Amino acid sequence: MLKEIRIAGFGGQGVILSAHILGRAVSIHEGGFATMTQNYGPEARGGAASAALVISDQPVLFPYVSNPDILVVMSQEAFTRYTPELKEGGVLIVEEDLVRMENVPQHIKVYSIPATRFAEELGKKMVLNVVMVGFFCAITEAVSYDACRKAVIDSVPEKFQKLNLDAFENGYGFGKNLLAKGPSKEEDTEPVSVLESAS
Amino acid sequence: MMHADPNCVLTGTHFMNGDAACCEGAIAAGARFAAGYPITPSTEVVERFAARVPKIGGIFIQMEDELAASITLQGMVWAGAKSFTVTSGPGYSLMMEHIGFAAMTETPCVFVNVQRGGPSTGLPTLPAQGDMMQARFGSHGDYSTISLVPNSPQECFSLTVKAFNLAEKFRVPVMFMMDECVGHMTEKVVIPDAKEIEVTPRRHASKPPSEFLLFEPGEELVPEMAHAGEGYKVYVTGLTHDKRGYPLMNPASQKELIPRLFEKISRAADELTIVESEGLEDADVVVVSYGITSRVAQRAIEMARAKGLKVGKLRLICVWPFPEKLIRELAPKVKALVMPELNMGQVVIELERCAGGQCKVISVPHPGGTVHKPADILAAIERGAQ
Amino acid sequence: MPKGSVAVTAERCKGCGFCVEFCPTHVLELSNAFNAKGYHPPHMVNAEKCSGCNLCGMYCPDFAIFGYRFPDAKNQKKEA
Amino acid sequence: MSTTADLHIHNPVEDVLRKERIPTIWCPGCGIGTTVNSFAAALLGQDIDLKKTAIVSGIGCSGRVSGYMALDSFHTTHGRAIPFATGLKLANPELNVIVYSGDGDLTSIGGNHLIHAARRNMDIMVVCVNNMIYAMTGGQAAATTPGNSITTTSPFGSFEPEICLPQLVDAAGAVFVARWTAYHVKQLERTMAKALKKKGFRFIEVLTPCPTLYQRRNNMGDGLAAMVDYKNRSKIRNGAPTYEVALEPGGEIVVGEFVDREREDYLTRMRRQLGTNYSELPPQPEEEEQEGCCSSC
Repeated sequence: MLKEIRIAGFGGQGVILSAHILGRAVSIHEGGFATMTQNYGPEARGGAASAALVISDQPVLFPYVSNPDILVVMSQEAFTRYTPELKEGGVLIVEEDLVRMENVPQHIKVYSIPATRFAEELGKKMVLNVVMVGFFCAITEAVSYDACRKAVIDSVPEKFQKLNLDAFENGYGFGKNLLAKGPSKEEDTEPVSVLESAS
Repeated sequence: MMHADPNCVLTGTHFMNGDAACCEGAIAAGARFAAGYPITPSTEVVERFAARVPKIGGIFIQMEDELAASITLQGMVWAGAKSFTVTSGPGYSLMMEHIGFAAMTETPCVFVNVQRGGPSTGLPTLPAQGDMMQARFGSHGDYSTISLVPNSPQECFSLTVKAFNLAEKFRVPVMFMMDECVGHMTEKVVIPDAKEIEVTPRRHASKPPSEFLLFEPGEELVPEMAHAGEGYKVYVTGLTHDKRGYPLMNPASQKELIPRLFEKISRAADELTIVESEGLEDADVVVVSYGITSRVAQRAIEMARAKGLKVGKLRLICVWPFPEKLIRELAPKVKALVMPELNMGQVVIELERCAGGQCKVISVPHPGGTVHKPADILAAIERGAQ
Repeated sequence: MPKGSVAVTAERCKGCGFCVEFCPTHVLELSNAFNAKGYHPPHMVNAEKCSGCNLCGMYCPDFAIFGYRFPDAKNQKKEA
Repeated sequence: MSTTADLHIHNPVEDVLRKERIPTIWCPGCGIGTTVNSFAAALLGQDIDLKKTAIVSGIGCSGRVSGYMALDSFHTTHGRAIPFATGLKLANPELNVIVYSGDGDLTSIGGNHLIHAARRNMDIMVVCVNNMIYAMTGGQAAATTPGNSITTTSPFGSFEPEICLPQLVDAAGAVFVARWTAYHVKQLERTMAKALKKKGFRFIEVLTPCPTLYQRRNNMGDGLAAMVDYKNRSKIRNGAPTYEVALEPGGEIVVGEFVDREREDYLTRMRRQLGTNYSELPPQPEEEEQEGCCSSC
């Protein structure tokens, strides 16, 4: 089973690291296969950043993602640029404070989280990417909780481990609650109610 | 045969990109010295090396340009070290003269080229395979070297080790032809136990200085090497030289030296036919590819097989020397050879030559910046099968 | 009695004249003889003035001449 | 006259020459060989392990010096002797590394390396034989060619100002900078001896005659005439500020030891900066076990 994932935002949000954590979770802690690539602009900070992750139970041949199954957007620019590429029936995960959603395609599922605000509440804005990883893990179930948690642990410096695990749990918990509250997310027909609450 | 130093090998399972894996491969192979100059998309290799080697007794020096880097590394080698440099596109062009110097002076070393789109500054952050002919023929004069092409971060590790080993075995500069996609791609990389990593030691002088000739062809036509500071009074020059290493510039000494530099490689053709193949026995069409393109080709092959076509795969891991014998044997048995490359058709020229008109040869060129669409390769396979 | 002398390897000489010009005691002159390459190597014309200082050797770009001091009488006896 | 064989003496310079390679390729009246005498005397007069001494050249007439010396000899590519020497030094700090090359090689095509090796204070000694012309390629204008000179590529007289090498390497950070001419054989020997013992980037410029390709076209006589000219025009000014030592055509040739200062060399500074991050591991036994993996990937 092959899944194509794109995570996009702006430089400095930890976009690449979040994809790294997910890829690591799949390929090392779950024994699957993951290939991560990234795009960069010439800017060191503030430019568009995007990582693509292909995960599978088979070796990944084609490294790039053009029509993702799952898209995570953490900036308006990323939303505008990549949402049209999302597969029909795909999952869109949104940083709700940073993205104002307009012209959302039909037949996709949308889940939003105020990841940056959660991160700020934890005391470090920079862990928003790990909040997002937790949320991603809960919503998509593309990666198991255990594998993801382990990957968070070995991707961050030891002194920031607790902070990052808190961030992960935060995002994960929010995601699980959202799934429990909302109507069934398995149907690939209408934009779900979460969208309305988000927009 | 020796083994890697367990104190320096990062044995374990990692999620790392090709550039990082290449660095780890170099360290596992025994490289403790490197000289480089920053250039996208190769710099991560030496950035990591700069962080890793001081703790294991090594030095990375960032030189003032690629001309300097590509000769500094050879000074390191003649002082007894294993050394390499890493570059991309424009930097590779600047290093050409010293690839020739390494070939002429039989300096074992590795040049890593993380290929990006060109010519000129081209596409710094996007992949291509446009330097393949340059890897073979880029320096002036006539020489023969070895080029390895990895298609995954895992191979960026294992083939870098092999690149160093071949460099020592044949005393040639080995070209390690990565590309931006492989270099920046992050995947699982398993680094084995140091005991499982074979490392070829230097062919060091076995005779005392009084009896030793620095360029006397030894076993397998490869001379033994003595280093500066060992009392051998070595004489190394880029001029055509005699067995002592002394300049001797006449047709006879040229004839004695240059053909040997070719022959030490060509006589090992079987050993250097390093390929990955599948389904060649009954194939109508064989897709010949290398590097990142081979992964896309694999997908196209699977699509073609699903349509009932008999398609074989031939992936060149060692592109230079070209596996001539293999192609000569294969060509009469198939309808077509299909070769996708991230260039406008470079290695396919050699493929065509070796196929010798025995079958169709279909080039699937691509200017780079991304990889082929599998459908484009599939279309070529279908054309070949007709 | 001169304190030293010079030795010339005539075949290396290219006849530049540095040794002649800069010999502090003007011991040398280029000879009329040719070496195999057609140069005139130096020879001593004032041998008694030679101090064996080897300045000629220091100047010679072709390692074709050098000066040396005679060992003194005592040392000569010892060697014998 | 006693024979030298009787006296068991020989030309001392031969102790450091590859005798079988003499005669040299240099023209009659060329000064490069003269500088080699000073260099040989300096080497032999010191407590220096010649087995641990490597000499590196680039391309050109002076680039052949490395190949005449019975040391570890490296005749590299045009302009790149300094980076090659850098590699030797880094991978084996025990080596005494000397770069011996020409002006065109070291200062034009290799000018960038000269600047940066001085800046790094790489522990190598550089002898720049300056004959003010590209000689081996047939007498083309160099960065060091005095203004108005006729060369094959400036047939109407050159109109580029010449570079002042001591000032350049001083500014770049060399710890020892000197200039002599081929006439100053003894002074050059002493300066070379001093430089051989010093740590850091040391630079010695030596002006030498090029009768065939420079002087002939400029009606300047033969090699000897140039040597006499050096003798007449030179003025020894040890410690002179290097901005005052530019060579003017026909003017005074300021010679001497201009710069002699202390500055941490590259490797010393590297070790200090790296502190405990640097360790020179002894060769490890192959049997040793290594556990686990690191998470720093």
